Amino acid sequence: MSEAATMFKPYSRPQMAKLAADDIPEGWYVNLGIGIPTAIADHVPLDREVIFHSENGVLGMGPAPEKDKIEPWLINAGKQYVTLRAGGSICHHADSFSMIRGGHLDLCVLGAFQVADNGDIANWATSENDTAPAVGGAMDLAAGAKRLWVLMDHTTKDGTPKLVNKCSYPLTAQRCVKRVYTNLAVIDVADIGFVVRQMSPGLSFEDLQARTEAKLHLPG
Amino acid sequence: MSEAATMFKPYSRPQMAKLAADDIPEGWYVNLGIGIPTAIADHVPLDREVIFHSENGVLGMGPAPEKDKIEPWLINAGKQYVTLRAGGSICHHADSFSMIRGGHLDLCVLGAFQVADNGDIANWATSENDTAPAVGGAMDLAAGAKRLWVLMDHTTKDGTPKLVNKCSYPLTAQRCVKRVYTNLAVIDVADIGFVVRQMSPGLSFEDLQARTEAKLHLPG
Amino acid sequence: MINKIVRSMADAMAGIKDGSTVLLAGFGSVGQPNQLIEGLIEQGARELTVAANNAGSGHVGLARLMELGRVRKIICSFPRSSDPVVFETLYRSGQIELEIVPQGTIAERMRAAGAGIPQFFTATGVGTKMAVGKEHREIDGRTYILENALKGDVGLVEAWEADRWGNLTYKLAGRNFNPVVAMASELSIVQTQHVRELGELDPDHIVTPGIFVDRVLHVPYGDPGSF
Amino acid sequence: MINKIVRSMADAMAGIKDGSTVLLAGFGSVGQPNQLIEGLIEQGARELTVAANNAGSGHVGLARLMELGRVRKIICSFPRSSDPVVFETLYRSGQIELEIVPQGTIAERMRAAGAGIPQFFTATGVGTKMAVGKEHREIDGRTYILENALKGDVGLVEAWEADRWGNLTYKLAGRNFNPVVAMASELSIVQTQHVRELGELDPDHIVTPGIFVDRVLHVPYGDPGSF
Repeated sequence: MSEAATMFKPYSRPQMAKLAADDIPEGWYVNLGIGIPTAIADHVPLDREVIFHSENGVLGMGPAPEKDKIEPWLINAGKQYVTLRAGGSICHHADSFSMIRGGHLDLCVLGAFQVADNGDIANWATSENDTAPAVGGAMDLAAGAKRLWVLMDHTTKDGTPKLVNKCSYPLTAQRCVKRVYTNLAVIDVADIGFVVRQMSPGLSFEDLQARTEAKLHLPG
Repeated sequence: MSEAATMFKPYSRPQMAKLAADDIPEGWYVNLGIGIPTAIADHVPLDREVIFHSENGVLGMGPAPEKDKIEPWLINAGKQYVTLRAGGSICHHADSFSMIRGGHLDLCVLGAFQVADNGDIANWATSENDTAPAVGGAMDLAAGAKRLWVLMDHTTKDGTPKLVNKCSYPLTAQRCVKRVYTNLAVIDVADIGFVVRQMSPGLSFEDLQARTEAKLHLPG
Repeated sequence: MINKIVRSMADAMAGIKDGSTVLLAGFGSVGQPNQLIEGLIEQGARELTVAANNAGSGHVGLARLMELGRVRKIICSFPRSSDPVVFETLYRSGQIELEIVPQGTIAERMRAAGAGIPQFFTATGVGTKMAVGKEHREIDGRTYILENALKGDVGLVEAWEADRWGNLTYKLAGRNFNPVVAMASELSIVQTQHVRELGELDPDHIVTPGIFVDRVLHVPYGDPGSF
Repeated sequence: MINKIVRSMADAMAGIKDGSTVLLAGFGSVGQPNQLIEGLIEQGARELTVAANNAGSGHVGLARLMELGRVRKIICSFPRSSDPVVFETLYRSGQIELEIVPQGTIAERMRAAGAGIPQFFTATGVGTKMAVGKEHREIDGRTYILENALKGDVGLVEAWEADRWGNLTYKLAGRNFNPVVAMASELSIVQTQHVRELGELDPDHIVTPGIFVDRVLHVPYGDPGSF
């Protein structure tokens, strides 16, 4: 890493979530993956109506409940207590996954271990020999939603790039990621590969490329 | 036809319906085809609880409504007004046919043009070149119900047998009829073929055979 | 604010293209979106493929649409009706194509389209004319045939209640094909007897969630007529 | 008189055989038939194949059933949980077989079993380890894999309300896998919070009709616990 690397300010988790949230237009049906993506909902104002879906048959989730107003029969796929907005509805698991697999969700945002510049995503197992990997609904969401965005750190803690030429971890789905929000940049996955839309303050394109295995492109 | 043929008394339509009705035990889920089979329900007393299903998503039908108590939103597959018993429920068409195709109906009773002694049924078209044959739900019911009974006249009006060696009309489904109630007899479809359980008063086995193309067997 | 409720029939029908596949819900005249069918007649799209349980009756609704020469092909389970004169005339003179599909297979093909299942196996129709030319497969000792999803470019739906997010309920046998038509269609257009405030419909009682619905038109026509 | 309501857990569990495939509904502890799982532990059937979304937590319920050596194979989408110690111990020592299935594919496989569809194509899992050894097919330019129906010999279900015909409703996220488990299982056993008189449940609001239900046990345990 170059000297300059110390000069930039990575996006915080809330900033990453806000960046993604600001890109979601009113009226979209959106599934937010377990973990960091869930925080995106906090950055969408209630008067911009975005309809959040959870795999376990909950459509139209609202903000997290206050502690003394928990409805014990209302949880999301991350098994957190949630609320239902006016207009929310309940369905069974097969109907819920019909929404996902039938291409009815405008957007899904997942976390990931790796994203390749052809849009491949690996987010469910860190080894071909993982003893008991847990896939949950990730493969359904990645393959089924109209568009898939990823929210993740740009590299692992030890600096290994997560935006790669080819995923080394087991795939979740092929050629489906459309955009990646990292702590360093917002990057589209286009036909030519990764196209940088925005970088964290103070970061140069060269610095970003140094932290990225796959080739980066500038727009236009 | 022999002389004796004039001596017997065929079952009337209500008698045929009653014979079938008496064979339906409490607790069965039953679909009655459009036409004569519909009348079977009238012969099942309400305190022997049999749950009648209609293809258009109605489960638990009761007796026909009185004229001044018609619910215009409640019809059966024959597009007649029906009632719903306490315990009745509504579902959509795909769920309704899941009940049929998933093998959840204990019984379906259909009318037919022909039944062969291997259990084949032809009940939807009277010619290979029928201009616009109407199959409706018959193929789903015949293939899907746990057991299929047929209620029909023993011969056509001109005396042509309808219990045949091989259906000449286009098939509705293969090898699925388990029993046939005609105006002359009640006949099981067993591994060896047609087995006569009961004949209309005064009819001899030979007379019945004379009106039947396929070979008839006596039980045991 | 999301508002799927449109103010006019013209808005409801906007953009339906020639050559579209249109899925029509309804069984008999119960839960049948009659006013939307009239709207489609008015709208003018041609060369339509229409999937519905029946092939129209008399000279109104679907029959009228066919009579005007706007339907290239009909996919249905039961082309006969109390008065199928229009369909039969067109069919005999070779002016309309017919695909007969068992009723459960139509419903399941629509549901499959909505659920992202392009093809599935079924026992319905095996050994019959319906199986001719279709892939056969023996699975656990029984023979099945392969059927394709039936996707609509446009779906016409009748609901009992709707809200501005497009959540729907149905009344009794008015449910029938409506939920599968809504989920199978790219553009789902609903006529509803009642419009409810958002939040008025119980989340546990909503049958078609708004995710399957694009436009809602308030048509409080009352009870369906006789048959 | 039809009466699917049984009076004891022993009656609810009667006849479950060794080697059965048991479908377990529930997602987290919401809508999970915990008392029926305890009943199954008590009942004693062995060599079970269990399909559920998770592989149990702590040392109770499904985890306890596994710990007692009664489960030969588990089919699930997410074997991890807050405390998956029992499953992980058994799995690492080769004492339990695991089939990982994407969550939507499990749900759809159960629904297919209930709907008479032995096999269907799906895009979920294409290009992943889930697709290894499965039939692939390109349909309209996209690749799909073939999945099989997942039928239960026994299904364990939790309902909010039930009547003596076995009609069920669910409460909010307690619905989850329950309706598909009920329709996919040869013997569907339900624990219900509330028993209603026949006719008390609105025909338009019944989610699982009694045709998919065999036995109902009244277990009014209250709200699900924390996770």
